[in-house]
Amino acid sequence: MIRNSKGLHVPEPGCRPGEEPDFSHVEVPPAGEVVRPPVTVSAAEIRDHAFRLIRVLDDNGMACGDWNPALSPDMLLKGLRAMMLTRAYDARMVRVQRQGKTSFYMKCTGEEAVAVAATMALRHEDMCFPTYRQQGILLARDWPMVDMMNQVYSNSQDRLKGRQMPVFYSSREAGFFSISGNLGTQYSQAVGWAMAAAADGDERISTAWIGEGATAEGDFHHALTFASVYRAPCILNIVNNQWAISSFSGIAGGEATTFAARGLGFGIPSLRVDGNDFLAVYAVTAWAAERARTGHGPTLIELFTYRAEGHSTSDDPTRYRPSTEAGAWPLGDPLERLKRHLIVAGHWSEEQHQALAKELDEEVRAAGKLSESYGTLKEGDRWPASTMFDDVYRDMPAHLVAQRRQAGV
Amino acid sequence: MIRNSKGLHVPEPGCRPGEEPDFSHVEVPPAGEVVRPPVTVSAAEIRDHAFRLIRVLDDNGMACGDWNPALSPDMLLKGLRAMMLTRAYDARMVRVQRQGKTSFYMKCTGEEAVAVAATMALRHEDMCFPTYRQQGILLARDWPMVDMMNQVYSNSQDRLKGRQMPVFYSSREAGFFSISGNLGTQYSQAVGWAMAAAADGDERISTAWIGEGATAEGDFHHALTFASVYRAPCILNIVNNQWAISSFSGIAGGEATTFAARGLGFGIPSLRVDGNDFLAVYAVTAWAAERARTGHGPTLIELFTYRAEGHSTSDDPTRYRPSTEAGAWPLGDPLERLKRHLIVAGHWSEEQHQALAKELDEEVRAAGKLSESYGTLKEGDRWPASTMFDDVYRDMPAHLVAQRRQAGV
Amino acid sequence: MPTMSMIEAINSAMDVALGLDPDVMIFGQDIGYFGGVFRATDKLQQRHGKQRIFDAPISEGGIVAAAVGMGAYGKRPVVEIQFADYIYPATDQIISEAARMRYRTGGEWWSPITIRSPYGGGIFGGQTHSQSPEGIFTHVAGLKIAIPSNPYDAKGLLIAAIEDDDPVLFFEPKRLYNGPFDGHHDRPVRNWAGHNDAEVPEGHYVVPLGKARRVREGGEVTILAYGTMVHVALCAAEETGIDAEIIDLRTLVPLDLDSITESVRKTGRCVVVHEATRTSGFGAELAAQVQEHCFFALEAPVERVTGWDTPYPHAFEWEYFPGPARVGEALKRVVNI
Amino acid sequence: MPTMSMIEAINSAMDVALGLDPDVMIFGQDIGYFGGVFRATDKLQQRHGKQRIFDAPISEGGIVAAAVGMGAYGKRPVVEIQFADYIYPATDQIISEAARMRYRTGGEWWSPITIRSPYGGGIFGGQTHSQSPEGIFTHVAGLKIAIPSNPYDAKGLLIAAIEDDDPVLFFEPKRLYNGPFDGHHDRPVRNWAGHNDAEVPEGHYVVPLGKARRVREGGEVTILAYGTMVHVALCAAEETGIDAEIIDLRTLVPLDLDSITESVRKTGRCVVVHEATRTSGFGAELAAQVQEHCFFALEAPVERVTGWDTPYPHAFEWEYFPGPARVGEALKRVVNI
Ligand SMILES: Cc1ncc(C[n+]2csc(CCOP(=O)(O)OP(=O)(O)O)c2C)c(N)n1
Ligand SMILES: Cc1ncc(C[n+]2csc(CCOP(=O)(O)OP(=O)(O)O)c2C)c(N)n1
Ligand SMILES: [Mg+2]
Ligand SMILES: [Mg+2]
Repeated sequence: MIRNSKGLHVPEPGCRPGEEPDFSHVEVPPAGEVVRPPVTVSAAEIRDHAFRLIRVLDDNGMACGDWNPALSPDMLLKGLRAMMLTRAYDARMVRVQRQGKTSFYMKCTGEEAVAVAATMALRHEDMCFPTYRQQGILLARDWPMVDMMNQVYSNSQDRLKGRQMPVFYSSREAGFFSISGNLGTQYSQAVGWAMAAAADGDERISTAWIGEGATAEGDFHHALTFASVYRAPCILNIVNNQWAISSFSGIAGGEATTFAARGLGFGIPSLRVDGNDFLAVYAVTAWAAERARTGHGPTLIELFTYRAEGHSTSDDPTRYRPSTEAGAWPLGDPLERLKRHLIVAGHWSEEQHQALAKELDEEVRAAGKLSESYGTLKEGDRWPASTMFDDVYRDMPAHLVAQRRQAGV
Repeated sequence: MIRNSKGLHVPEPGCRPGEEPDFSHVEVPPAGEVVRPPVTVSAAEIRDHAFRLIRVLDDNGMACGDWNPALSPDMLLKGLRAMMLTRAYDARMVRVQRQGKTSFYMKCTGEEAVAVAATMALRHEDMCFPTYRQQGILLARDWPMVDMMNQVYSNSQDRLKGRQMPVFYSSREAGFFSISGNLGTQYSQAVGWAMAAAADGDERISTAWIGEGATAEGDFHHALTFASVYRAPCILNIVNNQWAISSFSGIAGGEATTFAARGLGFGIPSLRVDGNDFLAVYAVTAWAAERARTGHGPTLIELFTYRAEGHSTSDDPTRYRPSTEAGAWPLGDPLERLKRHLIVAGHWSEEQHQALAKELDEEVRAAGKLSESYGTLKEGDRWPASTMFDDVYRDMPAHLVAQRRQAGV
Repeated sequence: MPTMSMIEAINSAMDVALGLDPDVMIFGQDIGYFGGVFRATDKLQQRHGKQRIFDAPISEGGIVAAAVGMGAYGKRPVVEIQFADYIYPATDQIISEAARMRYRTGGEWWSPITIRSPYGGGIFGGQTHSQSPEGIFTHVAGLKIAIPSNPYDAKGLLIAAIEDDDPVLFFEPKRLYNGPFDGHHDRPVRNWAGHNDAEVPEGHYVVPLGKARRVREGGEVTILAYGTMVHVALCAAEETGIDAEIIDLRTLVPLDLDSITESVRKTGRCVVVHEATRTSGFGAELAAQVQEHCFFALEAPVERVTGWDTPYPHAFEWEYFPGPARVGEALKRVVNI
Repeated sequence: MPTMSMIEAINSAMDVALGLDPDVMIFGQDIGYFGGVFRATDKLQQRHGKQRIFDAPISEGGIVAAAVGMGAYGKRPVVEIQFADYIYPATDQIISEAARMRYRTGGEWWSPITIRSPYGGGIFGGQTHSQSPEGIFTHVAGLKIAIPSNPYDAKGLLIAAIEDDDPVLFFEPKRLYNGPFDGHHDRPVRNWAGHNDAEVPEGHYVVPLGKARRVREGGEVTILAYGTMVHVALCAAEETGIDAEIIDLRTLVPLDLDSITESVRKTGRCVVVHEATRTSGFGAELAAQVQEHCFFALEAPVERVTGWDTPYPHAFEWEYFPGPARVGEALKRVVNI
């Protein structure tokens, strides 16, 4: 029993630098244990799901239970490839950032399934409202990597015209909504998008992602409220990677309950899923998408995962957590787990895997070279400076014309 | 099963003007049915309470079940008196507003127990963060009615110096925090107050009230998040009177679930209570106060009640709901129910009740006359106009000195 | 031509927009069945259906966010913030999102949304039903701000705002909803009947954003005003007998600088009037620009007549409100330099 | 006396405040164990305990609300908004609550809170890590706004802000945290060592709110600046050889009008410099006041050199930033009129 009458309770993570990593509080239930209800289920009937953990892949790489989406080897390989590509892409972009070719970068290492598996369970025309850590969506939708790099470099081919910080991609064609620097804002916008789709009788749905840290913003609450009131056809993902820069998930309110539980208060069916399990993420997304598309409204999904690297290139995680923590994380690595599943199922081999890795590295290197030929933040071509006055409004008003003239650009 | 793939779902109340009032969706469980757990209970153990309805007084005026607070006749009479006084006060203030003596007024008719019973279950030094519909707190704490009237009149004795709209009281002495025109802001402030108290090892707790409509604001979410993270010693009340001006509670997200359920997502024990049952409101508040005071953190309480009159003097409820709705409301009137209980228990009689009503009317009339002698909004004394430049800052800066001079006041 | 009050003109603008463009969607607190606390959307839900005009939760941030999302989908949302004083919870979605969407996406997405909100004092609304926050939003690149002073402009500007592909904040001077108001609060209330600018076409027309209107010609001094203050300025000019030229800005961003400088170069004097608090109000920008562009024509400093730098005090509404007496004094000071 | 960088001076101010006043409580995102993303609170939790300085959820609105509540309790909270660009979710609590608490309660309650936030560009932060939103808050009666330009002032002003019984927004020019910066981004980075204003006493002292500082004496033109722009202005004066008098405002509200008017009356010319977007930035208020108070002394219009009216573009940081070249041109224009 905790008494705080003699003090303010301030949550602390289990361990700090210099200490042994401690995940003893993390329960890892066996795969296949949680039942898959029909998509017509009411929120009240599956309240418990918010406190369970949906897992399909077990420790031996076997797919278990009724959430198993029974994907074709092709689909599995496509997923593996997209996750590997994401990781290879991240690796290169951090390297070029360290070389000073751009200002900033953010990896999603260890969380690749969260974006890739979900995207594959959606239709291409469904709309995504991501955060900065779902670059996997673009890669899973076969969006040209070189276009992403152009954005990171703010170069002459950057479709965002050099205006956004690296990784704040936007692609209307890929159904990937403009990433905002302001945490949480996309979540309630995604619900608005879904409301519009519903009003039009449009079959498309929207999907949003938010970090567990950012769930503390008001926008998160607005999103759940509007989604619940208007039964908006959307999927609301919470990526619980347990860290928000230096703050562990307890500071976001994860000590007393799960993040999936946030949905219970709104009568929104809420699932908690092993975010490093490609099959499980695919399965819950497909379930939620079917619900939304058939008029049963929103679903909230907590993806339990772990941010295996630093928050961004600006930060050094060893200042606030043991450097060995990532290794101790019990839910493993999404790439390794899917790879193993494919091998166990006889669709894949270590050799093929090595060959693919090499091929992807090559692909990334080639894209990188091409993109750099369009310029980097520090060198080479970029948009003409005069364009910085464009797009503030659809038509440039007189005062901006005057300012552009004054700028002499 | 509802399909919204062919349209946007927009909640509608069961009936509109001209139709028969319909409360068939309201379940009225028998009194005494819900168990009273120990205050050390964890949120997880009582999730179900968020969907029940704690009731003590049954239809015959008997107090039932283990939530019965077994109050002394003195306490019950004090409560009855405070509720009656609140109603008499409201009646007069609406009358004087209609006479043009002030600009605006808001009644709490039918919801008196929400404020009065809760206040009586708190200690006098506990801090209240109310909305505009808990005038009962001040009256239950024996705060001079004439002081409240002075505020409503913005007269020369108004401690708020004529600056606030009517009913936006504030009283540090009475532990009644300044009411804000901006809905919801007090909720998260109350949690901050409780955090400060906890940090000081102070035994005092804070209590906040919010309307079900205003729970949609981000502040509500911030309050629950901070209360959960820091286990703040506070009581978070949601007054679900089913209406927010013209919008029924479905527009606030009350269609799919209860408002008490909002707390589940934060691991905060959440109770739902018959808000027109003085004994039940007292009991749950006392339970939550003990929890908070003994270091077990926050409690969320939904008080299920009904706004029996218009939103304020600016509004005509017959434009959006049947005028007979109030009469059909199944949970009755808090005054009548407590009165009946007292009579049934042999502590009270119809004659005594009439006499008290008369006495209170007299008291209100006398206070009204005294207050009016200090001025009303339209006539008589008020603060000197020069004081409108005071209190913007602790010390008046030069630019305000200059503006006051320019104003010639 | 029919005569409309300002509230009727605003209602008519939305009615027309809903009728012409199936992508227009309207939502806000109490605006559906009930028709809005000021009746701006009266009967529109009954006429255009619940799917296109409906009540929203009490969540200004959520309302604007939903509008941004709908805008991204391809809708043209019009939302109401019940009082301008309650716009602050939506600040982040307005400033960080709606205003910057087109820019940050290189023109790939934008926010064709209109945010309507009653603003200003004069109805004993105290400090939370009287504010004029327009100045804050004029600082934000990417937003347009329109403020009508009469029924004709209200309808034409609101249709222009709805049809505009950029986010527009449309502040409605609530004191003008039912009649013109010159600041003489102690005189009988007037309604719009018989007022020139209350003749409002039934159908579609626009008053373009970015064009001011000279509402009074004069040679001695230029008064820059918008919303309620246009009427106050007119009254002050009449009462002082000063030959003031009055420009109703109608749009603060983009600003019709040409109309302003042309007038000030002619009169050599300028008084700026607004109800918002003084420091860093839009009057500061106007004064700064007038002296930047007309310095050598100016014979007196640009004066500002504004609300005081205090919250709007309930009982001292009329001491706070910059009425015709204060404007008149400023005019006299300025022309006598 | 020890030499401190600005970030160390800010850390020291909080250290001193925590040490002297048990009611000081500090919270914000990542400011506890980690010591803040800019290290402003480095080691303070270790020194003063988790109950007094701790991490907060990512909820700027909740952070300020909690501070308001703690202030009502009797605490003296100091909160960090990780970047000024992220202050908007807290707008309502700042404007409607903290700023108005004393007024609306007739002095019964107030908000003795300090809101610290890194602001301004120059670190390739793009449009959401570079903003200068101070102008918006100068429009709000009840708030004070302080912005230091050097380590000495940073510590003294921050202690003054914490000890002040009114809510103070304390914007920290992040580009100055580790060294002075004159806008020549292509020259080697400097640190504070050896700078006069980097000599900072270890203990308690205050730089009073509301007092500007003349950082350069001159006779030809007055430059009004604050934060990073003080260094840019100094550089522009040196490079152009123009005999400029430079006033570091230090506090925008309350404003030290006397220092401003005294200088402008002497020089007859004035240039205002800030990094924020131009329209309705605080420069507008300064220009408006200067022409109001010094009209007959002015020989040229007050010029404003500011960020453009666009979001802060990542790749065009240096085209956006009002560097010494642009300030220098304005100086030349103004003195040649
Ligand atoms: C409104 C706002 N506040 C603060 C920040 C600064 N910030 C950027 S990322 C971050 C942590 C986010 O953590 P989480 O939501 O868990 O996402 P993750 O980084 O783990 O993917 C913070 C505090 C911001 N970008 N926006
Ligand atoms: C931020 C904000 N938005 C809107 C309003 C306008 N408003 C005042 S009361 C009200 C309805 C509140 O309903 P509820 O919270 O249920 O409280 P009740 O009136 O039923 O007690 C609204 C929309 C406001 N005061 N503040
Ligand atoms: Mg995270
Ligand atoms: Mg209500």
